[in-house]
Amino acid sequence: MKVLFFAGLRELMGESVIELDIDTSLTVAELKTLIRLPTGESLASWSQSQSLLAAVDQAMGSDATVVDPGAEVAFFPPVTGG
Amino acid sequence: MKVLFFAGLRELMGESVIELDIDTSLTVAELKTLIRLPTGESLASWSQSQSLLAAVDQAMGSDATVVDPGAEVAFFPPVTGG
Amino acid sequence: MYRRISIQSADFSLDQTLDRLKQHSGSPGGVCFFVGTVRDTNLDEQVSGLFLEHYPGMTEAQLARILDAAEQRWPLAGAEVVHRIGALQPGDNIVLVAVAAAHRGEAFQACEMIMDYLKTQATFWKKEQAASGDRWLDARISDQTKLTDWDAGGVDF
Amino acid sequence: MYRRISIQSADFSLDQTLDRLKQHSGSPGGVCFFVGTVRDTNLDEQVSGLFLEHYPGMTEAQLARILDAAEQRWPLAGAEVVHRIGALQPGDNIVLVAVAAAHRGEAFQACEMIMDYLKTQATFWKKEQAASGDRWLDARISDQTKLTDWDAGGVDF
Repeated sequence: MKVLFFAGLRELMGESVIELDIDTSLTVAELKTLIRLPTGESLASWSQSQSLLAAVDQAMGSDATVVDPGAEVAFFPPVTGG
Repeated sequence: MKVLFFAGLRELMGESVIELDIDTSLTVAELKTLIRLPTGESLASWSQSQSLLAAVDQAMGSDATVVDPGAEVAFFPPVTGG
Repeated sequence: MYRRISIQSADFSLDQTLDRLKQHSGSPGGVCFFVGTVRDTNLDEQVSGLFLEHYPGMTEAQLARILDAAEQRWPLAGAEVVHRIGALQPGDNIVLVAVAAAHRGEAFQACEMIMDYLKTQATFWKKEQAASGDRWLDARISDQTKLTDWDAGGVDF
Repeated sequence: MYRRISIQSADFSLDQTLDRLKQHSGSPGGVCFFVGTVRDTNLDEQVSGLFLEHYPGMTEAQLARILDAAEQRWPLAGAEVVHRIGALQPGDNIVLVAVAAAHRGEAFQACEMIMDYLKTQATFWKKEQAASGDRWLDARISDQTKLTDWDAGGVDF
Protein backbone atom coordinates (compact mmCIF):
# COMPACT_ATOMS: atom_id res chain seq x y z
CA MET A 1 0.00 0.00 0.00
CA LYS A 2 1.32 3.37 -1.08
CA VAL A 3 0.76 6.33 1.28
CA LEU A 4 1.45 9.89 0.10
CA PHE A 5 1.83 13.09 2.14
CA PHE A 6 1.45 16.65 0.92
CA ALA A 7 2.28 20.22 1.95
CA GLY A 8 2.93 20.82 5.67
CA LEU A 9 2.34 17.16 6.51
CA ARG A 10 4.90 16.08 3.92
CA GLU A 11 7.48 18.34 5.56
CA LEU A 12 6.54 17.05 9.01
CA MET A 13 6.86 13.41 7.87
CA GLY A 14 10.16 14.15 6.18
CA GLU A 15 9.05 12.18 3.12
CA SER A 16 6.43 12.40 0.39
CA VAL A 17 5.61 8.69 0.04
CA ILE A 18 5.93 5.50 2.09
CA GLU A 19 5.18 1.88 1.16
CA LEU A 20 3.33 -0.17 3.79
CA ASP A 21 3.28 -3.96 3.68
CA ILE A 22 -0.38 -4.58 4.50
CA ASP A 23 -2.26 -7.57 3.07
CA THR A 24 -5.79 -7.00 4.37
CA SER A 25 -8.36 -4.25 3.89
CA LEU A 26 -8.66 -1.68 6.68
CA THR A 27 -10.29 1.68 7.31
CA VAL A 28 -8.61 5.07 6.99
CA ALA A 29 -9.01 5.45 10.77
CA GLU A 30 -7.14 2.17 11.35
CA LEU A 31 -4.44 3.15 8.87
CA LYS A 32 -3.88 6.41 10.78
CA THR A 33 -3.03 4.47 13.94
CA LEU A 34 -0.30 2.56 12.06
CA ILE A 35 1.50 5.60 10.62
CA ARG A 36 3.93 7.41 12.93
CA LEU A 37 5.45 10.85 12.65
CA PRO A 38 9.23 11.23 13.22
CA THR A 39 8.31 12.28 16.80
CA GLY A 40 6.83 8.81 17.37
CA GLU A 41 3.28 10.14 17.64
CA SER A 42 0.70 8.29 15.49
CA LEU A 43 -1.09 10.15 12.70
CA ALA A 44 -4.37 9.27 14.47
CA SER A 45 -3.25 11.06 17.64
CA TRP A 46 -1.77 14.03 15.72
CA SER A 47 -4.97 14.52 13.72
CA GLN A 48 -6.96 15.07 16.90
CA SER A 49 -5.49 18.57 17.14
CA GLN A 50 -4.80 19.26 13.44
CA SER A 51 -7.06 19.37 10.38
CA LEU A 52 -6.23 16.35 8.25
CA LEU A 53 -7.87 15.19 5.04
CA ALA A 54 -7.55 11.75 3.45
CA ALA A 55 -7.93 10.54 -0.12
CA VAL A 56 -8.26 6.91 -1.22
CA ASP A 57 -7.46 6.14 -4.84
CA GLN A 58 -7.48 9.86 -5.64
CA ALA A 59 -10.97 10.57 -4.29
CA MET A 60 -11.76 12.30 -0.99
CA GLY A 61 -12.26 9.79 1.86
CA SER A 62 -13.24 9.82 5.51
CA ASP A 63 -12.21 7.83 8.60
CA ALA A 64 -14.73 5.15 7.59
CA THR A 65 -13.48 4.71 4.01
CA VAL A 66 -12.20 1.18 3.40
CA VAL A 67 -8.68 0.88 1.99
CA ASP A 68 -7.72 -2.21 -0.02
CA PRO A 69 -4.12 -3.51 0.11
CA GLY A 70 -3.34 -2.24 -3.40
CA ALA A 71 -4.82 1.23 -2.85
CA GLU A 72 -3.13 4.60 -3.07
CA VAL A 73 -3.84 6.60 0.08
CA ALA A 74 -2.93 10.24 0.67
CA PHE A 75 -3.01 12.44 3.77
CA PHE A 76 -2.88 16.22 3.61
CA PRO A 77 -4.01 19.49 5.27
CA PRO A 78 -7.10 21.34 4.01
CA VAL A 79 -6.45 22.57 0.47
CA THR A 80 -5.57 26.21 -0.28
CA GLY A 81 -5.53 26.55 -4.07
CA GLY A 82 -7.33 29.05 -6.26
CA MET B 1 -34.38 72.46 -28.71
CA LYS B 2 -32.52 69.54 -30.26
CA VAL B 3 -34.40 66.24 -30.58
CA LEU B 4 -32.53 63.04 -31.52
CA PHE B 5 -33.91 59.72 -32.75
CA PHE B 6 -32.18 56.35 -32.66
CA ALA B 7 -32.42 52.86 -34.14
CA GLY B 8 -35.82 51.85 -35.58
CA LEU B 9 -37.37 55.19 -34.67
CA ARG B 10 -34.61 57.06 -36.50
CA GLU B 11 -35.38 55.03 -39.65
CA LEU B 12 -39.10 55.66 -39.19
CA MET B 13 -38.58 59.41 -38.77
CA GLY B 14 -36.24 59.48 -41.75
CA GLU B 15 -33.79 61.67 -39.82
CA SER B 16 -31.56 61.40 -36.78
CA VAL B 17 -31.99 64.92 -35.43
CA ILE B 18 -34.46 67.81 -35.66
CA GLU B 19 -34.31 71.33 -34.24
CA LEU B 20 -37.53 72.66 -32.65
CA ASP B 21 -38.08 76.35 -32.05
CA ILE B 22 -39.60 76.22 -28.57
CA ASP B 23 -39.04 79.02 -26.06
CA THR B 24 -40.80 77.69 -22.94
CA SER B 25 -40.29 74.63 -20.75
CA LEU B 26 -42.60 71.69 -21.36
CA THR B 27 -42.90 68.04 -20.37
CA VAL B 28 -41.75 65.06 -22.41
CA ALA B 29 -45.43 64.08 -22.80
CA GLU B 30 -46.22 67.52 -24.27
CA LEU B 31 -43.20 67.38 -26.54
CA LYS B 32 -44.40 64.02 -27.91
CA THR B 33 -47.67 65.62 -29.08
CA LEU B 34 -45.68 68.20 -31.10
CA ILE B 35 -43.50 65.73 -32.99
CA ARG B 36 -45.00 64.06 -36.06
CA LEU B 37 -43.90 61.00 -37.96
CA PRO B 38 -43.76 61.17 -41.80
CA THR B 39 -47.20 59.48 -41.74
CA GLY B 40 -48.59 62.54 -39.94
CA GLU B 41 -49.21 60.62 -36.71
CA SER B 42 -47.89 62.28 -33.55
CA LEU B 43 -45.17 60.56 -31.51
CA ALA B 44 -47.58 60.62 -28.55
CA SER B 45 -50.14 58.61 -30.51
CA TRP B 46 -47.54 56.25 -32.00
CA SER B 47 -46.05 55.50 -28.58
CA GLN B 48 -49.37 54.18 -27.32
CA SER B 49 -48.76 51.00 -29.30
CA GLN B 50 -44.95 50.96 -29.35
CA SER B 51 -42.33 50.90 -26.58
CA LEU B 52 -40.64 54.30 -26.56
CA LEU B 53 -37.99 55.61 -24.18
CA ALA B 54 -36.97 59.23 -23.71
CA ALA B 55 -33.78 60.87 -22.47
CA VAL B 56 -33.38 64.50 -21.44
CA ASP B 57 -29.85 65.91 -21.42
CA GLN B 58 -28.45 62.39 -21.77
CA ALA B 59 -30.23 60.92 -18.75
CA MET B 60 -33.27 58.65 -18.84
CA GLY B 61 -36.55 60.58 -18.54
CA SER B 62 -40.28 59.86 -18.31
CA ASP B 63 -43.44 61.54 -19.61
CA ALA B 64 -43.33 63.86 -16.61
CA THR B 65 -39.73 65.01 -17.07
CA VAL B 66 -39.51 68.77 -17.70
CA VAL B 67 -37.61 69.85 -20.81
CA ASP B 68 -36.02 73.31 -20.90
CA PRO B 69 -35.77 75.16 -24.26
CA GLY B 70 -32.01 74.56 -24.51
CA ALA B 71 -32.20 70.86 -23.66
CA GLU B 72 -31.12 67.87 -25.74
CA VAL B 73 -33.95 65.35 -25.93
CA ALA B 74 -33.76 61.89 -27.44
CA PHE B 75 -36.40 59.29 -28.27
CA PHE B 76 -35.58 55.63 -28.90
CA PRO B 77 -36.83 52.04 -28.59
CA PRO B 78 -35.80 49.88 -25.60
CA VAL B 79 -32.04 49.30 -25.72
CA THR B 80 -30.56 46.00 -26.95
CA GLY B 81 -26.81 46.23 -26.29
CA GLY B 82 -24.56 43.77 -24.47
CA MET C 1 -11.70 52.85 -7.82
CA TYR C 2 -9.83 52.55 -11.11
CA ARG C 3 -12.28 52.60 -14.03
CA ARG C 4 -12.16 52.66 -17.79
CA ILE C 5 -15.12 52.90 -20.18
CA SER C 6 -14.58 52.50 -23.90
CA ILE C 7 -17.01 52.51 -26.84
CA GLN C 8 -15.06 51.36 -29.87
CA SER C 9 -15.33 49.63 -33.21
CA ALA C 10 -12.04 47.75 -32.69
CA ASP C 11 -11.88 44.38 -30.95
CA PHE C 12 -10.61 44.17 -27.35
CA SER C 13 -8.16 41.98 -25.45
CA LEU C 14 -8.99 40.39 -22.09
CA ASP C 15 -5.29 39.92 -21.36
CA GLN C 16 -4.66 43.65 -21.77
CA THR C 17 -7.66 44.48 -19.57
CA LEU C 18 -6.30 42.14 -16.88
CA ASP C 19 -2.87 43.81 -17.11
CA ARG C 20 -4.42 47.28 -16.71
CA LEU C 21 -6.57 46.18 -13.76
CA LYS C 22 -3.51 44.72 -12.04
CA GLN C 23 -1.49 47.86 -12.72
CA HIS C 24 -4.12 50.33 -11.51
CA SER C 25 -6.12 48.55 -8.83
CA GLY C 26 -3.44 47.42 -6.40
CA SER C 27 -3.37 43.72 -5.59
CA PRO C 28 -7.04 42.85 -5.74
CA GLY C 29 -6.88 39.05 -5.55
CA GLY C 30 -9.62 38.30 -8.05
CA VAL C 31 -11.08 39.57 -11.30
CA CYS C 32 -14.40 38.51 -12.83
CA PHE C 33 -14.93 39.04 -16.58
CA PHE C 34 -17.96 38.69 -18.78
CA VAL C 35 -17.72 38.62 -22.56
CA GLY C 36 -20.77 38.72 -24.81
CA THR C 37 -20.37 37.55 -28.42
CA VAL C 38 -22.46 37.63 -31.59
CA ARG C 39 -24.54 34.44 -31.84
CA ASP C 40 -24.90 32.75 -35.20
CA THR C 41 -28.63 32.11 -34.79
CA ASN C 42 -31.52 34.07 -33.30
CA LEU C 43 -35.27 33.37 -33.34
CA ASP C 44 -34.42 30.12 -35.20
CA GLU C 45 -32.83 32.01 -38.07
CA GLN C 46 -29.24 32.10 -39.27
CA VAL C 47 -27.63 35.46 -38.48
CA SER C 48 -25.04 36.68 -40.95
CA GLY C 49 -24.08 39.88 -39.13
CA LEU C 50 -25.00 42.62 -36.75
CA PHE C 51 -24.85 46.41 -36.77
CA LEU C 52 -24.51 48.20 -33.44
CA GLU C 53 -25.66 51.79 -33.08
CA HIS C 54 -25.40 53.93 -29.94
CA TYR C 55 -26.09 57.41 -28.51
CA PRO C 56 -22.66 59.07 -28.26
CA GLY C 57 -22.24 60.90 -24.98
CA MET C 58 -25.25 59.39 -23.25
CA THR C 59 -23.88 55.85 -23.54
CA GLU C 60 -20.68 56.81 -21.73
CA ALA C 61 -22.71 58.72 -19.11
CA GLN C 62 -25.00 55.72 -18.52
CA LEU C 63 -22.09 53.32 -18.17
CA ALA C 64 -20.45 55.70 -15.66
CA ARG C 65 -23.71 55.77 -13.66
CA ILE C 66 -23.83 51.97 -13.68
CA LEU C 67 -20.24 51.78 -12.36
CA ASP C 68 -21.16 54.37 -9.69
CA ALA C 69 -24.05 52.14 -8.58
CA ALA C 70 -21.79 49.06 -8.40
CA GLU C 71 -19.09 50.94 -6.50
CA GLN C 72 -21.66 52.20 -4.02
CA ARG C 73 -22.80 48.68 -3.30
CA TRP C 74 -19.53 46.73 -3.10
CA PRO C 75 -15.91 47.55 -2.18
CA LEU C 76 -14.36 47.22 -5.65
CA ALA C 77 -10.75 47.75 -6.70
CA GLY C 78 -11.33 48.50 -10.39
CA ALA C 79 -13.63 48.00 -13.36
CA GLU C 80 -13.50 48.17 -17.14
CA VAL C 81 -16.39 48.24 -19.59
CA VAL C 82 -15.70 47.95 -23.31
CA HIS C 83 -18.53 47.84 -25.86
CA ARG C 84 -18.09 47.58 -29.59
CA ILE C 85 -20.15 49.47 -32.18
CA GLY C 86 -20.52 49.21 -35.96
CA ALA C 87 -20.57 46.09 -38.12
CA LEU C 88 -19.88 42.75 -36.40
CA GLN C 89 -19.81 39.14 -37.59
CA PRO C 90 -21.08 35.98 -35.84
CA GLY C 91 -18.54 34.97 -33.19
CA ASP C 92 -17.19 38.50 -32.80
CA ASN C 93 -16.83 39.97 -29.32
CA ILE C 94 -19.46 42.60 -28.46
CA VAL C 95 -18.99 43.52 -24.81
CA LEU C 96 -16.47 43.08 -22.02
CA VAL C 97 -17.12 43.84 -18.36
CA ALA C 98 -14.27 43.20 -15.91
CA VAL C 99 -14.37 43.82 -12.16
CA ALA C 100 -11.47 43.48 -9.71
CA ALA C 101 -12.16 43.03 -6.01
CA ALA C 102 -10.54 41.65 -2.87
CA HIS C 103 -13.26 39.01 -2.45
CA ARG C 104 -14.36 36.90 -5.38
CA GLY C 105 -18.05 36.85 -4.43
CA GLU C 106 -18.15 40.63 -4.76
CA ALA C 107 -16.33 40.56 -8.11
CA PHE C 108 -18.90 38.05 -9.46
CA GLN C 109 -21.90 39.97 -8.16
CA ALA C 110 -20.72 43.39 -9.33
CA CYS C 111 -19.80 42.06 -12.79
CA GLU C 112 -23.24 40.46 -13.20
CA MET C 113 -25.04 43.57 -11.96
CA ILE C 114 -23.11 45.79 -14.38
CA MET C 115 -24.04 43.46 -17.27
CA ASP C 116 -27.71 43.40 -16.22
CA TYR C 117 -27.86 47.20 -16.07
CA LEU C 118 -25.92 47.58 -19.32
CA LYS C 119 -28.49 45.38 -21.07
CA THR C 120 -31.39 47.61 -20.04
CA GLN C 121 -29.91 51.08 -19.41
CA ALA C 122 -27.02 51.60 -21.82
CA THR C 123 -28.06 53.23 -25.11
CA PHE C 124 -27.05 50.60 -27.66
CA TRP C 125 -29.25 49.07 -30.36
CA LYS C 126 -28.60 45.99 -32.47
CA LYS C 127 -29.75 45.52 -36.05
CA GLU C 128 -29.44 41.94 -37.22
CA GLN C 129 -28.84 40.70 -40.76
CA ALA C 130 -30.88 37.51 -41.02
CA ALA C 131 -31.99 35.36 -43.97
CA SER C 132 -35.44 37.01 -43.97
CA GLY C 133 -33.93 40.50 -44.05
CA ASP C 134 -32.54 43.10 -41.65
CA ARG C 135 -34.35 43.63 -38.35
CA TRP C 136 -33.87 45.67 -35.19
CA LEU C 137 -33.74 43.39 -32.17
CA ASP C 138 -36.45 43.63 -29.53
CA ALA C 139 -35.53 44.07 -25.87
CA ARG C 140 -36.00 40.95 -23.76
CA ILE C 141 -38.47 40.81 -20.92
CA SER C 142 -36.05 38.54 -19.01
CA ASP C 143 -33.45 41.33 -18.96
CA GLN C 144 -35.97 43.69 -17.39
CA THR C 145 -36.83 41.09 -14.76
CA LYS C 146 -33.18 40.67 -13.75
CA LEU C 147 -33.00 44.41 -13.14
CA THR C 148 -35.98 44.30 -10.82
CA ASP C 149 -34.12 41.68 -8.76
CA TRP C 150 -31.18 44.07 -8.23
CA ASP C 151 -33.56 46.92 -7.40
CA ALA C 152 -35.16 44.74 -4.73
CA GLY C 153 -31.66 44.21 -3.33
CA GLY C 154 -31.28 47.96 -2.91
CA VAL C 155 -29.17 49.05 -5.88
CA ASP C 156 -29.30 52.82 -6.11
CA PHE C 157 -29.46 53.86 -9.74
CA MET D 1 -19.78 20.04 -23.27
CA TYR D 2 -16.33 21.11 -24.40
CA ARG D 3 -13.91 21.07 -21.48
CA ARG D 4 -10.21 21.56 -20.86
CA ILE D 5 -8.36 21.15 -17.55
CA SER D 6 -4.73 22.15 -17.30
CA ILE D 7 -2.29 22.15 -14.36
CA GLN D 8 0.79 24.02 -15.51
CA SER D 9 3.70 26.14 -14.35
CA ALA D 10 3.43 28.46 -17.38
CA ASP D 11 1.20 31.52 -17.41
CA PHE D 12 -2.12 31.44 -19.31
CA SER D 13 -3.91 33.72 -21.75
CA LEU D 14 -7.57 34.67 -21.38
CA ASP D 15 -7.73 35.64 -25.04
CA GLN D 16 -6.60 32.16 -26.09
CA THR D 17 -9.10 30.55 -23.73
CA LEU D 18 -11.88 32.67 -25.25
CA ASP D 19 -10.79 31.65 -28.76
CA ARG D 20 -10.86 27.96 -27.82
CA LEU D 21 -14.27 28.27 -26.15
CA LYS D 22 -15.67 29.96 -29.26
CA GLN D 23 -14.14 27.33 -31.52
CA HIS D 24 -15.35 24.31 -29.54
CA SER D 25 -18.60 25.33 -27.88
CA GLY D 26 -20.68 26.54 -30.79
CA SER D 27 -22.07 30.05 -30.51
CA PRO D 28 -22.70 30.30 -26.80
CA GLY D 29 -23.49 34.03 -26.45
CA GLY D 30 -21.66 34.63 -23.20
CA VAL D 31 -18.54 33.60 -21.33
CA CYS D 32 -17.81 34.28 -17.66
CA PHE D 33 -14.17 34.21 -16.50
CA PHE D 34 -12.61 34.35 -13.08
CA VAL D 35 -8.91 34.98 -12.57
CA GLY D 36 -7.21 34.69 -9.18
CA THR D 37 -3.85 36.40 -8.71
CA VAL D 38 -1.09 36.41 -6.07
CA ARG D 39 -1.74 39.22 -3.55
CA ASP D 40 1.17 41.25 -2.29
CA THR D 41 0.03 41.20 1.33
CA ASN D 42 -1.60 38.58 3.57
CA LEU D 43 -2.30 38.64 7.32
CA ASP D 44 -0.90 42.21 7.31
CA GLU D 45 2.47 41.04 6.06
CA GLN D 46 4.25 41.74 2.80
CA VAL D 47 4.32 38.61 0.61
CA SER D 48 7.39 38.21 -1.61
CA GLY D 49 6.32 35.00 -3.34
CA LEU D 50 4.30 31.82 -3.29
CA PHE D 51 5.00 28.16 -3.96
CA LEU D 52 2.12 26.00 -5.20
CA GLU D 53 2.18 22.25 -4.66
CA HIS D 54 -0.47 19.77 -5.82
CA TYR D 55 -1.37 16.06 -5.91
CA PRO D 56 -0.76 15.01 -9.53
CA GLY D 57 -3.57 12.81 -10.83
CA MET D 58 -6.01 13.53 -8.03
CA THR D 59 -6.09 17.26 -8.80
CA GLU D 60 -7.15 16.62 -12.40
CA ALA D 61 -9.71 14.05 -11.20
CA GLN D 62 -11.19 16.48 -8.66
CA LEU D 63 -11.43 19.27 -11.23
CA ALA D 64 -13.18 16.90 -13.63
CA ARG D 65 -15.68 15.99 -10.88
CA ILE D 66 -16.31 19.68 -10.23
CA LEU D 67 -17.02 20.28 -13.94
CA ASP D 68 -19.34 17.23 -13.92
CA ALA D 69 -21.28 18.77 -11.04
CA ALA D 70 -21.58 22.12 -12.83
CA GLU D 71 -22.65 20.47 -16.08
CA GLN D 72 -25.29 18.47 -14.24
CA ARG D 73 -26.78 21.62 -12.77
CA TRP D 74 -26.74 24.06 -15.73
CA PRO D 75 -26.88 23.73 -19.53
CA LEU D 76 -23.30 24.79 -20.32
CA ALA D 77 -21.57 25.02 -23.70
CA GLY D 78 -17.97 24.72 -22.52
CA ALA D 79 -15.56 25.23 -19.64
CA GLU D 80 -11.84 25.63 -19.05
CA VAL D 81 -9.94 25.41 -15.77
CA VAL D 82 -6.26 26.32 -15.68
CA HIS D 83 -4.27 26.30 -12.42
CA ARG D 84 -0.62 27.16 -12.09
CA ILE D 85 1.86 25.33 -9.85
CA GLY D 86 5.41 26.05 -8.73
CA ALA D 87 6.98 29.39 -7.83
CA LEU D 88 4.87 32.52 -8.36
CA GLN D 89 5.42 36.22 -7.67
CA PRO D 90 2.97 38.85 -6.35
CA GLY D 91 0.65 39.90 -9.18
CA ASP D 92 1.12 36.62 -11.08
CA ASN D 93 -1.96 34.77 -12.30
CA ILE D 94 -2.81 31.64 -10.28
CA VAL D 95 -6.10 30.30 -11.56
CA LEU D 96 -8.46 30.76 -14.50
CA VAL D 97 -12.01 29.40 -14.69
CA ALA D 98 -14.00 30.16 -17.84
CA VAL D 99 -17.57 29.02 -18.56
CA ALA D 100 -19.50 29.50 -21.80
CA ALA D 101 -23.29 29.31 -21.78
CA ALA D 102 -26.29 30.49 -23.78
CA HIS D 103 -27.60 32.55 -20.84
CA ARG D 104 -25.30 34.83 -18.92
CA GLY D 105 -26.86 34.12 -15.52
CA GLU D 106 -25.91 30.46 -15.89
CA ALA D 107 -22.37 31.30 -16.99
CA PHE D 108 -21.91 33.51 -13.89
CA GLN D 109 -23.37 30.96 -11.50
CA ALA D 110 -21.45 27.99 -12.89
CA CYS D 111 -18.17 29.92 -12.92
CA GLU D 112 -18.62 30.95 -9.29
CA MET D 113 -19.60 27.45 -8.21
CA ILE D 114 -16.55 25.94 -9.92
CA MET D 115 -14.29 28.46 -8.14
CA ASP D 116 -15.94 27.75 -4.77
CA TYR D 117 -15.48 24.00 -5.19
CA LEU D 118 -11.94 24.41 -6.50
CA LYS D 119 -11.04 26.37 -3.34
CA THR D 120 -12.15 23.55 -1.03
CA GLN D 121 -11.93 20.33 -3.09
CA ALA D 122 -9.00 20.62 -5.50
CA THR D 123 -5.71 19.34 -4.08
CA PHE D 124 -3.50 22.42 -4.20
CA TRP D 125 -1.52 23.92 -1.32
CA LYS D 126 0.11 27.33 -1.11
CA LYS D 127 3.30 28.11 0.77
CA GLU D 128 3.90 31.81 1.19
CA GLN D 129 7.22 33.62 1.47
CA ALA D 130 6.61 36.43 3.96
CA ALA D 131 8.91 38.74 5.91
CA SER D 132 8.60 36.55 9.03
CA GLY D 133 9.52 33.40 7.06
CA ASP D 134 7.86 30.77 4.91
CA ARG D 135 4.45 29.49 5.94
CA TRP D 136 1.79 27.13 4.58
CA LEU D 137 -1.49 28.96 4.19
CA ASP D 138 -4.47 27.89 6.27
CA ALA D 139 -7.79 27.10 4.62
CA ARG D 140 -10.44 29.78 5.12
CA ILE D 141 -13.67 29.09 6.98
CA SER D 142 -15.47 31.46 4.57
CA ASP D 143 -14.60 29.17 1.64
CA GLN D 144 -16.16 26.22 3.45
CA THR D 145 -19.30 28.24 4.13
CA LYS D 146 -19.73 29.14 0.45
CA LEU D 147 -19.65 25.44 -0.37
CA THR D 148 -22.44 24.70 2.09
CA ASP D 149 -24.57 27.29 0.25
CA TRP D 150 -24.18 25.38 -3.03
CA ASP D 151 -24.90 22.07 -1.28
CA ALA D 152 -28.14 23.54 0.06
CA GLY D 153 -28.98 24.46 -3.54
CA GLY D 154 -28.71 20.81 -4.50
CA VAL D 155 -25.27 20.53 -6.14
CA ASP D 156 -24.42 16.88 -6.48
CA PHE D 157 -20.72 16.35 -5.76
